[in-house]
Amino acid sequence: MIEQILTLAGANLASPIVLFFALGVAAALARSDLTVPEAFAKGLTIYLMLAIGFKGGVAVAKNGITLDFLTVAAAGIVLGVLIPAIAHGVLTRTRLLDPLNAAAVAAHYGSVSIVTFVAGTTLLTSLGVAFDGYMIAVTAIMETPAIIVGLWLANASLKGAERTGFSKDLLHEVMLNGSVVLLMGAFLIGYVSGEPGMAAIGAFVDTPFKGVLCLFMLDMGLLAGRRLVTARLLTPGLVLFGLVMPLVSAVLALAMAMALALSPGTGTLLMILAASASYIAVPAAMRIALPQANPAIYVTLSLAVTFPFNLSLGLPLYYFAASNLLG
Amino acid sequence: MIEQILTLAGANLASPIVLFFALGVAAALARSDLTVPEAFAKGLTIYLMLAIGFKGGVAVAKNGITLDFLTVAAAGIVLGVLIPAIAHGVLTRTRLLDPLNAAAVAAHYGSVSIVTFVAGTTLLTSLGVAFDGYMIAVTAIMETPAIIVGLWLANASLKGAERTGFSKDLLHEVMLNGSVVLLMGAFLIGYVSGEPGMAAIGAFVDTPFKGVLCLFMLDMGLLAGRRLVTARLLTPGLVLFGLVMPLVSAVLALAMAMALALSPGTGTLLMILAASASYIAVPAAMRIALPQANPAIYVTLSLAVTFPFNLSLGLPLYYFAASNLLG
Amino acid sequence: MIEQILTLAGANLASPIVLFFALGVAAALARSDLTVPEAFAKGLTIYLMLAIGFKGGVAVAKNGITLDFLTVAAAGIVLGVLIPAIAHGVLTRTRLLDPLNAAAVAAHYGSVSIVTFVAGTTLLTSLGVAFDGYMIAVTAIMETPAIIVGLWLANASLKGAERTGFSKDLLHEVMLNGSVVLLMGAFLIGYVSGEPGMAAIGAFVDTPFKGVLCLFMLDMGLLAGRRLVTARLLTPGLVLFGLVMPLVSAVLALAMAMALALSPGTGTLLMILAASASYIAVPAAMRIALPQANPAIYVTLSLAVTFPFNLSLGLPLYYFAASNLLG
Amino acid sequence: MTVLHPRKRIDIFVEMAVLPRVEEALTGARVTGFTVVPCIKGRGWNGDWSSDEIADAERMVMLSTITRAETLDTVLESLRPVMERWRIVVSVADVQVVRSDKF
Amino acid sequence: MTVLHPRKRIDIFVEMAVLPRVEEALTGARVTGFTVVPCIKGRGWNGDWSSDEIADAERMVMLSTITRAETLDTVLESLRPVMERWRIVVSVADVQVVRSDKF
Amino acid sequence: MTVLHPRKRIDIFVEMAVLPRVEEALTGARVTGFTVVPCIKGRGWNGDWSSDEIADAERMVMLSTITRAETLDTVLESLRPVMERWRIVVSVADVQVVRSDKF
Ligand SMILES: Nc1ncnc2c1ncn2[C@@H]1O[C@H](COP(=O)(O)O)[C@@H](O)[C@H]1O
Ligand SMILES: Nc1ncnc2c1ncn2[C@@H]1O[C@H](COP(=O)(O)O)[C@@H](O)[C@H]1O
Ligand SMILES: Nc1ncnc2c1ncn2[C@@H]1O[C@H](COP(=O)(O)O)[C@@H](O)[C@H]1O
Ligand code: NA
Ligand code: NA
Ligand code: NA
Repeated sequence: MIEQILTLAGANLASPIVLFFALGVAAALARSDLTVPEAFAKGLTIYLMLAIGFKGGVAVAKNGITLDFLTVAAAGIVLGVLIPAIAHGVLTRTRLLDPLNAAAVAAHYGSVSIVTFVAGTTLLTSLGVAFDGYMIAVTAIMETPAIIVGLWLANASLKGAERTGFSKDLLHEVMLNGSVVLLMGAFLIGYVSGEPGMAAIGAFVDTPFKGVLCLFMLDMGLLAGRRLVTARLLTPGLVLFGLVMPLVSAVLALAMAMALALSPGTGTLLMILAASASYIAVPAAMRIALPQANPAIYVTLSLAVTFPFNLSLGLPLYYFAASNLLG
Repeated sequence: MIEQILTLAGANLASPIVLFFALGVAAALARSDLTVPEAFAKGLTIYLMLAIGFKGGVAVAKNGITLDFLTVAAAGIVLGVLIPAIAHGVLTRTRLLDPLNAAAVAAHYGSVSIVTFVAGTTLLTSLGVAFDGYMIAVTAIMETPAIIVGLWLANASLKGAERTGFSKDLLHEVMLNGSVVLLMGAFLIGYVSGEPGMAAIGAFVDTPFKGVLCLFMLDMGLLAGRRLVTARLLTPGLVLFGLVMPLVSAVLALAMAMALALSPGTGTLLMILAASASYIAVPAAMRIALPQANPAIYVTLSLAVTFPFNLSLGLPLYYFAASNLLG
Repeated sequence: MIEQILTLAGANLASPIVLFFALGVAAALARSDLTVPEAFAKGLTIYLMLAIGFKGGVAVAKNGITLDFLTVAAAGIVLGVLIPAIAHGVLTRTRLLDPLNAAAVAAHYGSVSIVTFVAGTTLLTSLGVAFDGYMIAVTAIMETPAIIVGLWLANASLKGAERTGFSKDLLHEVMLNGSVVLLMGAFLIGYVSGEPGMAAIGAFVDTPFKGVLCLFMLDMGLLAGRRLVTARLLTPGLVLFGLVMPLVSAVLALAMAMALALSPGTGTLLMILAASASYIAVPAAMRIALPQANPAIYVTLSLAVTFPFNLSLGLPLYYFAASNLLG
Repeated sequence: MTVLHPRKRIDIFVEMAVLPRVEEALTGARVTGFTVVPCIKGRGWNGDWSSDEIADAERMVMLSTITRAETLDTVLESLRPVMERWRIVVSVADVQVVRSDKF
Repeated sequence: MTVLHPRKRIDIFVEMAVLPRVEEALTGARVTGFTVVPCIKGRGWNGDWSSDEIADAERMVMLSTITRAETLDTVLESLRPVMERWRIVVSVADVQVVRSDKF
Repeated sequence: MTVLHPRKRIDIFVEMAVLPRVEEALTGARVTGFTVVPCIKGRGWNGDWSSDEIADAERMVMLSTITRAETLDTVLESLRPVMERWRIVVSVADVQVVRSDKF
């Protein structure tokens, strides 16, 4: 078993995706001036979301929409509520953070990281493990509930005037977040287009996908590395939280996956979603709705601690657990 | 026949290209913050023009340059003169616009939309309909005459001092417009490189083309949608003009195609060029040469009314007409 | 023999890569407003370096690291010291430039142009000529020594206070230059990933490579052409230097290649590296360390004179010489 | 000689995400126009930020508006709620303009 | 103490497409230098514009030039034809510079 | 009425590659914050430059910092070594700010 897990981890660590991320981190730590232009990197994100959404939709079109989708989506929402509550409790009880910053961090861990999800699907594909296409829709669905929960937790510790009103504007911004719209939209388009659609644009959304992800990972590594260089506010306790919290979330998700009798592939992805922490959608929402909380804490924790952990060790671990306990 | 046209329209509307455009429009109307970075979108345009130009050149190299090319190019120029004259007449007679804005709008409809043309070739290819590679050169040729006609019409309604001098500078800017140069240049390179060139870079200019077009259409949809949100100046009469004018132009082009006995594919493309309205080259020229005219009218009409109409309903309609009356 | 060389040159000149460069130059000379957005072009550079580095690493993984690599790397470093010394001597003796600008120009010619190298590998591949994958590592290694030599030459002609201190900061910036890090990093990743890595991302790093290079060459042409338009400081003597110096460097490299008994392909690449002049890494270093030298001289010479010469005539010439005298 | 007219130029550094609130405040205060310039990095009490970030959170922009001295106080008053809640740097300078009717 | 010298800073918001005309006017008026900054959006009498647009029509840039008070009037005079025809916002501010020989 | 406090705004045009030296100088002079804006082209004694270039050599950025009058001289003194060696344009303007404690 140990052998099995080491083989898995080794294969994952030697994949170009992880290696390009490591290159980026190394370059940033060495203070090289290597940078990926921001507009180009954002273009790549859009490509990745469009492609993963479309492919998920095509996959669902093939198998038909099953009841599973609804139950897993519901499980995802439950995770999106439970995880921030747990994270907030841990962070405040241990006095690692004040209630406000704890609430902001909690929202990040309750939401999801699309790139981690994408890396997970790539790992599963390379292992030849099947998973359900609807998981990309679950990803989109899981982006927002934790934001609401996080703001609610924050309000509980704020006086009247400082509270975030759940204004229509704010809810609008959170729900119609660009990544949610693109993932869901591309998913629907993939579903409507089906196999003929795949035949038409598969050479774009599928063939170069892994390579584009490598290029993107280089940028992720650069960003994570630069955050590490300037991470004055990360106490050892917080770093520990950033490494343990994903495991806690993954175990929760595994329990749900077992209860729902999900396949190993789909179960792995639910664990990944639970374990991953947002660093795009949630920070943006927090800057607007909870400006008192400090992005130097929540972005750094999410991008420079939890993301690298999940990418390198988390993914194979989650798959190992899922493949032994599910299916 | 109705059935045939409905099948065609249905197939077109369900294509990923149209669906991603619709996604963009929907996201913009819902005021989502989804955006495609401008530098990335411009990079995609350059890719699309380089690829379509190159492919057209390679196609012509295979068949040799025929006299047809010259006659169709001449027909294109005639359309580029006739259409603005008609559009200007309609807009001023109906008092939909003052003569100046009418002239600016007329120039847009006399010129062409390269993306509409590209979407047209994609539709034809997916239907297995052949067309002549030289049409991409015709596209480049048709970009500019209407600008000159439009400025000439505007001058007719301006007093001495306000008139646009057809300075060398201005003609230079209009004729050596980036898109004209790139389309013609890539066409010539494709012509010179021929099949060996295609073997060398076909995997770049051909394989991912449709997918890149989808990503670009998402951006087009976002831009069109945002224009719709702020379209204070679009009266119902102007919207009607934006829907009917392409039909008038297409009928003109169809008549010419019949007179020249063009193939259904090539005829469809001539109709598309006639029916489409510019929103890149012509607005830039108008801002310089006719700053009194209002871009909130001419860009919005062209991008947010006529482009979506052509893309969704126009293309299949034009092909339907051409396939029944030509060849 | 003349025939052979003409066929080679003809084939090279008719390749899409050279033609798109020519299109860019022509557009710039005609003062067209065609531009490739800077962020997009920089993204393409990153793609090209990542891809060429990775492919080199995979190639080396297949053949194993040989002693050859070390000897060729050493030869490269020797060239990186010799060439600037020669260039500086020529420029100052002929009084073409003052010692300071001569030193700056010398550093550029001693360093390398990655895009010229990439164009060289593309030419060799299209001719079916094999070369060693480690040459990409040699490219990275040859980027920096000439910078140090150039600054040393400059210091020799500066008074105490004006001299560039070889501060730790400066050496750091020079050695951990983004392109060096990316080339070496991608090379190592390719080496570690080997054939399975290539199977995973070959569709990204290999298939569209030549096409992306064409698009990039269009931009290179635009930049070179724009430099030519404003090149007030390029005297005929300097232009001659920009055409002859690469030949001198190439002959030096050929002699080394003969001494080391390199294969024709690998020898050609060493000649190309010697003959090419930097226009990315070295200008940046000079602006920091030698701000008194004039970029209007050294960038223009390197980008608008030597680069086009190497691309069009140099590459086939070097290969012709190498194929006749090596292997 | 070109006659010049005194006006106020207000420069506002503000987070991209908060820009809509600032625009609303300015429109409410009846400024006739403004222009927004991107920023690439910055430093302040809350540490450093950079536009390289993958999220636009923390990214700042600079909004400039030229307005009449009479409007200045209304503008500053309507900006007050924004200034109380979000990161924002407001400065006012005296400038002169050519066309008095435009501002 | 560093001695400072009074100069004028002219900031010009102008459409990208019209920028060459402005540069020509400045060069004609013998300013010694200028720098151009991109803009991402704006609002004015003619409504809103945004750099997201696929065409560069309407996109504005901001040109800044620091010049001597003596040159100011020449600059404004040579800008007049541009100001009469195109969208452009010109403002002048008093600044101080360190190197008096540079401007 | 909003009370305004006088401050100095220093605008520095400097090559991107040299920016770290300027930031160091400012931090040494204890300014509390600054923001950097990109530039797309420029002209000066040394000719033209443009951000289209493939290398970032010669590309300039504009750094703005709002600071107290007392700090001004320290800032200019610590910028002196940079000004002696690299292309840089420094100008100082009088501005007014709302929050006196922020700068
Ligand atoms: N004195 C200043 N001058 C110019 N920009 C500033 C100044 N202080 C703050 N900023 C900008 O405002 C951002 C947020 O400021 P702060 O909240 O103090 O961290 C900084 O990152 C800078 O971009
Ligand atoms: N008062 C102002 N302050 C700053 N920028 C302005 C102002 N008025 C106009 N602008 C800019 O100039 C553009 C054109 O102005 P207008 O012609 O008034 O629509 C606007 O979209 C803004 O970018
Ligand atoms: N008077 C000026 N006003 C604004 N920017 C300037 C001025 N002089 C120089 N610059 C900027 O500084 C750069 C270098 O100036 P120079 O060293 O004089 O060539 C120029 O390319 C401009 O971007
Ligand atoms: Na999560
Ligand atoms: Na048309
Ligand atoms: Na060299």
